[in-house]
Amino acid sequence: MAVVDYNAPQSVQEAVALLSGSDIKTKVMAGGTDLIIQSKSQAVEPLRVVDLKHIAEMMSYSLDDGGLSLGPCMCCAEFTALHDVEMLYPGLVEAAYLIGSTQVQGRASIGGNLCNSSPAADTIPALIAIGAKCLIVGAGGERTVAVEDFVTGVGRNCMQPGELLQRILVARPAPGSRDAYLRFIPRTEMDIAVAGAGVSVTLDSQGVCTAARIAIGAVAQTALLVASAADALVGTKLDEASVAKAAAVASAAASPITDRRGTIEFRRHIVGVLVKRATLIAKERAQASL
Amino acid sequence: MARVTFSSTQQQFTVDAECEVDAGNYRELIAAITSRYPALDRAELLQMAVAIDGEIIHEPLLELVDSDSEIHFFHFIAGG
Amino acid sequence: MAKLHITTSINGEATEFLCEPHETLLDVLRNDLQMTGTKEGCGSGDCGACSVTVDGRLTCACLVLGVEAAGREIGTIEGIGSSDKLSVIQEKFLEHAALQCGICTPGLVVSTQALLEQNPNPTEAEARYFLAGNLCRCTGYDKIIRAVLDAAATMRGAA
Amino acid sequence: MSEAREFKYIGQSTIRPDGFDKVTGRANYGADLSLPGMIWGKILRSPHAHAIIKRLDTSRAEAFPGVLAVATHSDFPSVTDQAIESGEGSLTLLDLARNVLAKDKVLYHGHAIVAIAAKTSAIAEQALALIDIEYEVLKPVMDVREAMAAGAPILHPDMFTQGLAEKPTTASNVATRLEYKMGDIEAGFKDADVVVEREFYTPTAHQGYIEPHACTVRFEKDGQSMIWCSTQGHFDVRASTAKLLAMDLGKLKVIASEIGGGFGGKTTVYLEPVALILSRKSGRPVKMIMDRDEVFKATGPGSATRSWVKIGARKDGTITAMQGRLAYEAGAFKGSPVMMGCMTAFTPYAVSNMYIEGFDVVVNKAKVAAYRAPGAPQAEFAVEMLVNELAVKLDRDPIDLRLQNAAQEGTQTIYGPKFKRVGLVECLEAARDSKHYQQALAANQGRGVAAGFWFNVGGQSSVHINMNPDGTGTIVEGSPDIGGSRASMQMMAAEAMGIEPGRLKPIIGDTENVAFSAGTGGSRTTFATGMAVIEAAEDVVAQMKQRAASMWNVTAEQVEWVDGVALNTAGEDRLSLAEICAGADRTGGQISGRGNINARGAGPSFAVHLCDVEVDKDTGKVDVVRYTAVQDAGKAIHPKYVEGQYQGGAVQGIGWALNEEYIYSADGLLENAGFLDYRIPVASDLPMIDAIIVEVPNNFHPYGVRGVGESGIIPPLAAVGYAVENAIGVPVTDLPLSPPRVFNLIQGKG
Repeated sequence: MAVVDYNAPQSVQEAVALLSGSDIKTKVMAGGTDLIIQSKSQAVEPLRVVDLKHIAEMMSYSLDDGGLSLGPCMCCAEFTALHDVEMLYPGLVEAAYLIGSTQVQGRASIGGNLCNSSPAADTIPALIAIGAKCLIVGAGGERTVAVEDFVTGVGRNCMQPGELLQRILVARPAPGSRDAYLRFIPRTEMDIAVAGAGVSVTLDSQGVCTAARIAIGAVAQTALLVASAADALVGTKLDEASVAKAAAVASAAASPITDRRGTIEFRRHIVGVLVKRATLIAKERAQASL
Repeated sequence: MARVTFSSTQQQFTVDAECEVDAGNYRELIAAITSRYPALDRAELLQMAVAIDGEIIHEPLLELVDSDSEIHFFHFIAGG
Repeated sequence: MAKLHITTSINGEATEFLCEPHETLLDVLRNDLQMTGTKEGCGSGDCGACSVTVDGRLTCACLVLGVEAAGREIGTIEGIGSSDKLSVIQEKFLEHAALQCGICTPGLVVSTQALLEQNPNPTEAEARYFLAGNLCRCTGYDKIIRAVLDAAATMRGAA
Repeated sequence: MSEAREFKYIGQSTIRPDGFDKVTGRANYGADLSLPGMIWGKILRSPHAHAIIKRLDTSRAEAFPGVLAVATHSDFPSVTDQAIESGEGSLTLLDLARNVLAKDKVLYHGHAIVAIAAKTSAIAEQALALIDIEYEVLKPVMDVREAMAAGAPILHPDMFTQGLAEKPTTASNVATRLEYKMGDIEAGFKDADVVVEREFYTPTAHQGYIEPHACTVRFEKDGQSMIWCSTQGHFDVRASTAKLLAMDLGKLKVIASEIGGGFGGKTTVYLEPVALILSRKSGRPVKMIMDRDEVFKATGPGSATRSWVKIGARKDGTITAMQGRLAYEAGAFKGSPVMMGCMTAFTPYAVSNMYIEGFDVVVNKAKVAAYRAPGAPQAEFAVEMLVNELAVKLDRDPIDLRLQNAAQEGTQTIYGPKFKRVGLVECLEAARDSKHYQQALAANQGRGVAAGFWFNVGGQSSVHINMNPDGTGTIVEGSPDIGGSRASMQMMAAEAMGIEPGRLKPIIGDTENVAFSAGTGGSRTTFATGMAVIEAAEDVVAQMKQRAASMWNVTAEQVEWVDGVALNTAGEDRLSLAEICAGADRTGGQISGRGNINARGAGPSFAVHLCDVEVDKDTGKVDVVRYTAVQDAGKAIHPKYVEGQYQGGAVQGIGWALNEEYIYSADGLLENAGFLDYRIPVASDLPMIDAIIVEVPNNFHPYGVRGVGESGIIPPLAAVGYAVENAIGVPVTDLPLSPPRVFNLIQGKG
């Protein structure tokens, strides 16, 4: 793909119109950190780009009693500096902070990470763990899809040609409910996740877990919501045994591949370790929020 | 007499590990050992580095050799 | 392919250039504007040698299309320090011998400036994580981190 | 030299003379030169690891609009199989030509086949897709074991093993077998009470310089051809390119750009001859820049190795025997650094009985290039791991055991000469006495100690110093400055002349304005080029004294030179260097000093490193928590840049030990040709690296210098490796110690 046509619409309507009505392959660009590299690696096929960063609502956020409404193209560097968001969704902020380097975070966005739909994307398990939803807009109108249903395969998602991601929506967590995200990489920075785990837990005033969500990344074709792992936590005080059980269930749910970043056995093991550790971090945060 | 020690690879051609030769300079030394050990390739010898009295010399052609010098042959060492 | 006419600002100076849609900001800076202080080490955002700022935000010029510069404020190494006076960061890099071959240095200077604007008093760990996207193969980072922390202290003292 | 010598400038940390350009982005590197009318060259590379090129048709690409030239192997004049010198010793011209552009057969993933020059690099890349090639894909050979096995696919049907007692009759992937021996190895083991032995593996690792290979060239029929490129040795680029293209040396000027890292990997040519062919055919200047994936696929890695080592010692700690067998991958063409592996492996130890054999083995990977102390890190890794094990078996402190057996002045080396004064003992003592070594380890931590030996080389360096009428001067040297060596040259010349370093500007001359100089490599520049600089500076001083003498009508012997001023010992007269320069036109013309030497007496530099790691036993992840690099500099000219060499070498070695490796598919395709998955250390991976400079002067250098560039990468492999072994309590044999490998070791699945 070689970029032959660049468009910078000012409104969502204009963007939607641009997405249909061209014979040339058309792609939406947010931060461009994946798209530009992909376009360099296969230089031949022509590509038309629709840059969403000139649309104000794509770049903004709001946080109120209803929760977080995030413009998908806001860059991670801006997002991770939002202290009000970090108070409520520390795990999602952690995930956004882990995407690439400071430089990459200056461009890359959560929406881009989501729409690129890599199995190893850091923000996807974090979004699933907090029950985030995607507001999708197209010529036919709007629809809302849970993040766990958004991604359908390696590099694939449920959006139809002509559709784009308009908003990422997350309910406001109640006191006693908090999230955490951890990933494993060989170095301390600059790697793609070997495995990742997003966890959110809700504790009552007695410290009993009343609800939980566990999502794992880089261990299957898509990030997985592992309800059975979360079930192992509900009703417990997140003691060692129940956390270990959740980790074991999550490991068993993983169906990783062997590649240059890890083996099946190693990934399966690591994801369990991450679930355990992320659960304990989420627990501590949830306690502190009560 | 200067004492010459051959590298292990050279010993496959000389059988001897060492020999003593009468030479005033490196050129004479090469002439002496190639006449004693015809299997040793003169051209290859001239391309080798040598240590004369412990000092590594990459281009030894004009070197003087003392009567009590110790001479070791080895391959050219480069670096990174 | 028609070239696009782009109007932008580079280091505070109004600049115009022509570029093809596929060219990156790095291509434009280096090949069209002859601003070769911004270096290319990988072309994929993995090394940080092409660190620049776009509207004040640190990024890799290889991850930005040239056309995206339109209407933006671009900051490059050429905008830091003058021939009369180096910036404190540049001086500290020299004083601490924080460079050997120097190919990563322009990117590190740009990134360090971004770091210290955002966080004037970074810990060693904060500096190391912020700069993790700027690869250096020569120094082992020790002297770079010392230069960054010393520059921060000097700038705090001077402010 | 006298050890008590007082220096005025040497030993201070001055600001490097090229520093301003480097921190402002003004310094021009390999990719930074553009010429009017310039076009862009790109290379088509093999998608296979091992294949015969059955058909090659470039006609569609040639016809593509904007394409101005196409080059293939057939554009080389017929090259003969003669040896030429490069950083790695000898590579034959034919192999070099076949590496630069493949002939008939591709031997590794990324092997260059066709080059195209076009108006833009985008057009060149589009045209590459129009080249029609038919391959007969062959089974690749990816490891020395496979390559040496009976019935292995043969890379070169005309290659027969050299160094065997009997001349072989069948072709082999083993290019050379060699051996070194001393004493009686069997008797040595008979004398031993304790014997340790193990097999080790080190992976293919890349130098990882941040600047990709790049050049801009212009071919001129009148014999004024020019190459601007990033190289460690522009005279070597000239020699190789001129030979490949059958040109006279005098008709090819090579200008060394600033160089963005090399570590040995920029001691040979890849692009330059190809670009010159494209320029010749197109009549236009040509620029070529490798993409990062091309750098990883087709340039320089260091050899992957398999080694077996066995060491015997008496109960009292005396090592009685050291034996080894090393097999090094050369890549697609013969010429691994296995010889230097054999020569360095046991050399830190004074042991009577040694035997080592080495095998230089071709495999379907990129031809290896020199990599910082080529061959030594892999061999010494194996030995140092076992010396640590021996210390445990003998219940001895590992530094103490090394001190007992350390090589020192008079020790006979396995490769020939006896050591002159060397500083291993001093380095071991400094490590033992360091705060680091006294510090206790915490839970899940381990400590490793390792020593490293590298020869260091001398060789040819040429320098002249041109004085200006105002007393400033230019030092013109021929050694590309890869890590701040111009600062050292400036200081050494200033010391010899007795003037402020800032009065002298060091520059790297091109191949036409300075005489031949060997490349920057082998830790030779500060030593050898430094000697040439001192000789040139002393030549300037001698001329200054002569001029002053002629003005005073005395003899030069009656003139003393003190701090840059000529003093008449027969009277009160004094003339400063600036005054003599100002009057040079009236005393015989301008003053220029010369130092063209073939330096000998390079002093080995020993290094000793300490490493503490912490292992996350749930994940296998290793963090280096404390690191100390001790090394003998002889004399540190610019201490901060000397420390920088130690720290940089240590971190490069840490990367090699922990996460760096080439990862290949089953078909022999490189899967991690980028900085994303070829994981060199990043800033957040590391602690500060403590550097301790030991100074045991090298008496062959006027100021006592030993080269320091290379030894620092040798100890980290075992210092890190043994620290991990110490932390997890399981023997370590294979690098890198990436999380999955360490986790498997902990789980007993190593």
